[in-house]
Amino acid sequence: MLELRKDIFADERDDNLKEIGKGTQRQDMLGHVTGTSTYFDDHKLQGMLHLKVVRSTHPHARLRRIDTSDAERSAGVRRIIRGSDVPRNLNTLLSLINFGKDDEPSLAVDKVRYKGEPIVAIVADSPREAYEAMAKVRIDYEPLPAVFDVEDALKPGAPVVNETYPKNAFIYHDVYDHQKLRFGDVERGLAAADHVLEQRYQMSPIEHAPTETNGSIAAPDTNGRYIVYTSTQALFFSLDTCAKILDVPSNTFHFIGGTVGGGFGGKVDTLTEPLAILGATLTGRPVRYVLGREEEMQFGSPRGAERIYIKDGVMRDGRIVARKIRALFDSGAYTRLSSYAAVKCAAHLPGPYTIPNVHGDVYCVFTNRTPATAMRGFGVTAMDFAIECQMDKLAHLVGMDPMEFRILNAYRDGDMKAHRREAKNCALIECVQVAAEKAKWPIREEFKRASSRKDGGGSRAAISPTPRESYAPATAPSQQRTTYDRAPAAAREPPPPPPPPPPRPQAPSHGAARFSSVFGTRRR
Amino acid sequence: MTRHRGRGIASINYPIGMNLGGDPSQALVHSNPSGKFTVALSSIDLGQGMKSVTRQICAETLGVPVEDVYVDTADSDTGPHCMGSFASRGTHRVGNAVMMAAREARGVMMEAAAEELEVNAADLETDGRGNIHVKGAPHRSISTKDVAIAAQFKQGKTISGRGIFLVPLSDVDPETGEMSPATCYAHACLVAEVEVDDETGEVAMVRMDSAYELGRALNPRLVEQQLVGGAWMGISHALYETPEPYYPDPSHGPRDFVEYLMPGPGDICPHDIAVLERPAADGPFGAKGPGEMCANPVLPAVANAIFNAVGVRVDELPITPERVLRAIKAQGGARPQARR
Amino acid sequence: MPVTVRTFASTGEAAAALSSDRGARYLGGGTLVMRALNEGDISISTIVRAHDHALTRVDATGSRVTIGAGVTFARILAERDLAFLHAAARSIGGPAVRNMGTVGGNLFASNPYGDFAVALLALDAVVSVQGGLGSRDVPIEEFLQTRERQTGTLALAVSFQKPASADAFRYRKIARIKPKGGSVITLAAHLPISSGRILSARIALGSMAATPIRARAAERALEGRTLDATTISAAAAAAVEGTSPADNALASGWYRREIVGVHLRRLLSGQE
Amino acid sequence: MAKTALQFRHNGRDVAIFVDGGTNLLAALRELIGDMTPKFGCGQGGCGACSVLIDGELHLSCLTLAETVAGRSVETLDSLKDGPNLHPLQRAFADNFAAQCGYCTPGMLMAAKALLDRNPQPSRTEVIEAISGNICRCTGYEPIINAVLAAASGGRARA
Repeated sequence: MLELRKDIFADERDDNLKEIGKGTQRQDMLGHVTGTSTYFDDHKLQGMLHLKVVRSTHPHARLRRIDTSDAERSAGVRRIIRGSDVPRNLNTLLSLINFGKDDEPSLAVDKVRYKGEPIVAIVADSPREAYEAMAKVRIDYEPLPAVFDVEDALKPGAPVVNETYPKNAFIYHDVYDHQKLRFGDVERGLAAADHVLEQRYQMSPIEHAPTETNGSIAAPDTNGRYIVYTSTQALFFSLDTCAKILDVPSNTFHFIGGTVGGGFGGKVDTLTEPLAILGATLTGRPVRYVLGREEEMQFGSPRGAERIYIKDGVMRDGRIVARKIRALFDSGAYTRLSSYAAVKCAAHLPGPYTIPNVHGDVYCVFTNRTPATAMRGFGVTAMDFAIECQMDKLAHLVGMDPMEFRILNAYRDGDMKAHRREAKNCALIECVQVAAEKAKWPIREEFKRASSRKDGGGSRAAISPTPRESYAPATAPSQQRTTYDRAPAAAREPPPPPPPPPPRPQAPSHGAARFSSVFGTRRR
Repeated sequence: MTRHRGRGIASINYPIGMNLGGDPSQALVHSNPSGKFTVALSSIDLGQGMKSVTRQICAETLGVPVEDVYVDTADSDTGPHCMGSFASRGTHRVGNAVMMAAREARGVMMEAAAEELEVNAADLETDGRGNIHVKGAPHRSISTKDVAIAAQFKQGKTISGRGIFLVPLSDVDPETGEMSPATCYAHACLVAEVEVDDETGEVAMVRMDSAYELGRALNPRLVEQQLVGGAWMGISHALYETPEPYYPDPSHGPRDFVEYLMPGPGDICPHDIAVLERPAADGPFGAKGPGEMCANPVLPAVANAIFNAVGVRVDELPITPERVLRAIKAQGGARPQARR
Repeated sequence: MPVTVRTFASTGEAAAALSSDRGARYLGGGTLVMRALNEGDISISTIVRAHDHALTRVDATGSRVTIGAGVTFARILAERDLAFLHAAARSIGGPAVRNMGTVGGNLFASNPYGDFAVALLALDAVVSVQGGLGSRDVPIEEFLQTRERQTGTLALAVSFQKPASADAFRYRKIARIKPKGGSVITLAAHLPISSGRILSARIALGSMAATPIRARAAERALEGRTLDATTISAAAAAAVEGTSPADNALASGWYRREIVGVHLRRLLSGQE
Repeated sequence: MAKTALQFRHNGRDVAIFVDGGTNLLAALRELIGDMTPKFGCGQGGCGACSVLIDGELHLSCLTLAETVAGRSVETLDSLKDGPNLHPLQRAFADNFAAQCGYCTPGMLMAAKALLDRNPQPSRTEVIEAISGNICRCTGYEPIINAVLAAASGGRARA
């Protein structure tokens, strides 16, 4: 049951609209209920071949030898694809926005870093023939010690998961093994608090489990182009990733998608398209590569696990005065998108509350498990779990009603957020009030009268003096601000001197500043 | 007495968009000669309702009925660039791009109509039913179909528009984390009521009450879909889901939908939802994005409700019967807290 | 190579085909064999089927019940004479799986599947099997413990004494997901009562070992006693004895050991 | 091994195809007959996206050996509509916004049809039981349950 509370914030809206605000039927509903909505796998092409992938049986191992000679002779096999067949067999998704280093092969060559990592692709006339050929691929593994716990992975002497990041942590700003958030003096805040509460939270990995598994069909088109039907939830992201990996101009591909059987973040990774296209290139035939359900569950990237430590200082009257958070994102064996989530998470601290001293360290850690990726609520869901469990404990600690405790600490218009942007357009207090009303949860009159539009700003707009840490970075990129958020001029520190130009990275076929049709060129 | 009821709450906010990567989306809108409009996107509809919500945005902006607009998604040859469907950016980013494109197309349409009606375009208005007429003189009117025919066959005008919404990339200060991660925030508060079996650790959902603030509910039925389905996913994350049941030990990963646990139709509970609308300055008609945040308050609200029911804190997800039972045993039995 | 499908008119021929071909598997409802094929199990090269009416016969009119191995769970749910088995049949899959899955197939379904076999174990069922050398009857306990070696044999039917009253047979599947979920623990109890006392109690447990097992200590605690609170407590306390539950995706062995007594107590005392 | 000839009724029409040994009905319907309404979701019998009616009974086409339907009648979602008119279940699913990504919808509708064909006035519990073999990841099931109940009551009420 959904009720629209038009009475709240009515003065900020014009509700005199014709189409907006109506519960109009979905454009795709007729297709859905008649089964005529067309998903990527609903394209029936003549002479279609089937691609299956031989996956690592070890979480961490050196590949001594890969023998595909028997598989090549197996009935119905059109082509065996090895890492050496992939034009640029090293990629990271966010290289398209110049974030992070290429660290993941399409097909493993010398080492596997998680159980299920693709090693050999087989293109055959039928799925059955592909399976038969898979059984004939012989791989000689030299098992290596594996690491599965994020804190173990950060310890000196831990097995190196991913040689691109030898300390098992993503490198931020070319300097740090984590993303920092520094706002005020958290140690002083904790020292002054009436109570200090430190807790540990652990979020599980989560599988997206869309009813349609990841997949794509690639087919040669006229004029040397390829048509690609895909389940991607980011069409140009996938297209450009394929252009990079296959080392061809992006207009080689005509990607068609758009009607997808659920994604929830699990269809951003471009898991199947590069190999499907490569298969079509090497055989001249349409090639279909669809993950099975067990493959999807175990080797399709999940939402990564997060381990979070929160240490809060709270006063007897319920005001939180300091919040210190250390979060470790389990990225699995490769970066994919976890590096980004960690930054987004840092910006989300300390949750929707105004706390004068906030300290955050967010790590993206490599372990020998299936690489993690985006999922609904990316970088935020686990942190919200931790923060809101912590809020309940703090309310209990100071003997306050948990609703009133949240209203007391909620951010209001004009407050300064820990990532140094002014809060505006806030509505947390009103949500708490309406939820209390709906649930018949009694809150006191003064909390019923609180408003996101009152009592913010002023001293709450200040950035408390923030001690600088001893470590000086080698480079510090200049700030680029948007028109949407502004930092108060007083809080701005003088810009650091321009950084020296970064060394030119090795790039076999593209320049260091590779042109991407999606994202253009930009300095890293 | 082995089953105890408890209530817990959580309140959250959620950032819209991904400014940290630069965040552009484009849209093209054009009319065919019968005055029907096509929106060309490369954006993806993975069930969230992208096609439907951008269709309403386009119709509202053009001033035509929603039936006169069709949204075509995700063809890289015809749809202009979009970053993709993630980060709750669809409604906000793509919606803005469509609005901009529709505004430009509307400008051409009004010019063409003005030429036909021999008035100034500024004196015209749309009636939202497929007609354009002179303000204050509804009888001086022309249908959008006739305008489109005139534009195409007589005036030589393209009734079309281009739209882009770009949030420039925000850099991040390495020392302080100063950044502009998003352009607006959605909000929510949720109350969960659970029943906990203190002999088995099983947790059953009893009901949920919630308030979500989304800027504007562009289509309340689509919003309801997101919030109801998203809260179900929140229950699922809170109590059931994991591809690594013994994390960080990677063994015993599920292989099928029997082993990968998600609540079935018999595990759901009544959910009463209120939607608040505090428009975002830069959102299309003030809208933010409801798609991702809806699950988030459920997880901690359920955990807090379990504490209220039996007095144990389970700080590890998912909150399996085993974890609840271990905590109850470690505590020496259930300790129900004050009823709320 | 595509799979070869061989269809026979009699179970004898089918059994011969099965025992002579290591790559042959018998196709019942398809929930095991077709799934294996879909997932790329290339050890299956031949599918064997039989159109023998004996396989789909249900004889439940007398005191001894015989159910053909090819009888589906939907069919059991349609048989009024088998009402005592309806809870067990309904606990298998969703409606489509119950329309397809068979009693015989369930005997071969490994954890977390195979709940119907737990009910049959509590009923002391006998499994009629046909191997290369002819047919014979195998007690279900022995059958389950040796089933890994039975893939070449064809199950024909199961038979057992019908419980004397509706109350004498109880079944419960503990699942995380409702109404269709995999087994955390499956319990079945057959409690024949004579002059107010339990005689020949049978308690069967699923998911408490590699295959369904009998809880013999719990059976002993019930034997010869009236079903009162003291007896139930004693049986519940003994439920875990002799079990060796494993960790899997649905629950850990620790958890199963902790709760098996709770659920047995609830089952025996008729609690929700 | 040669292909096997297979004849059956597909949505009221006789069809004849040649299948490889081991082909499942889902693949036969989609690849050989071109009926794309049943969907592949798992191939394991766990999601119900491929659900069809065989002689009026709900079956999982991915677990059905194609040649076992010889001479039988197979109905898919493609048969539900009567010309341009939606079936009451289709109408109720639309009215209740019971689909988001739409991928589970064909199987859900067939499961719901199997229920209503036998039990035109089901209780909520019976509806839940009837769709319990079908996974939906988007809707949280509530709108689907409401849709089936609405179709059962002739679309009169949102139960």
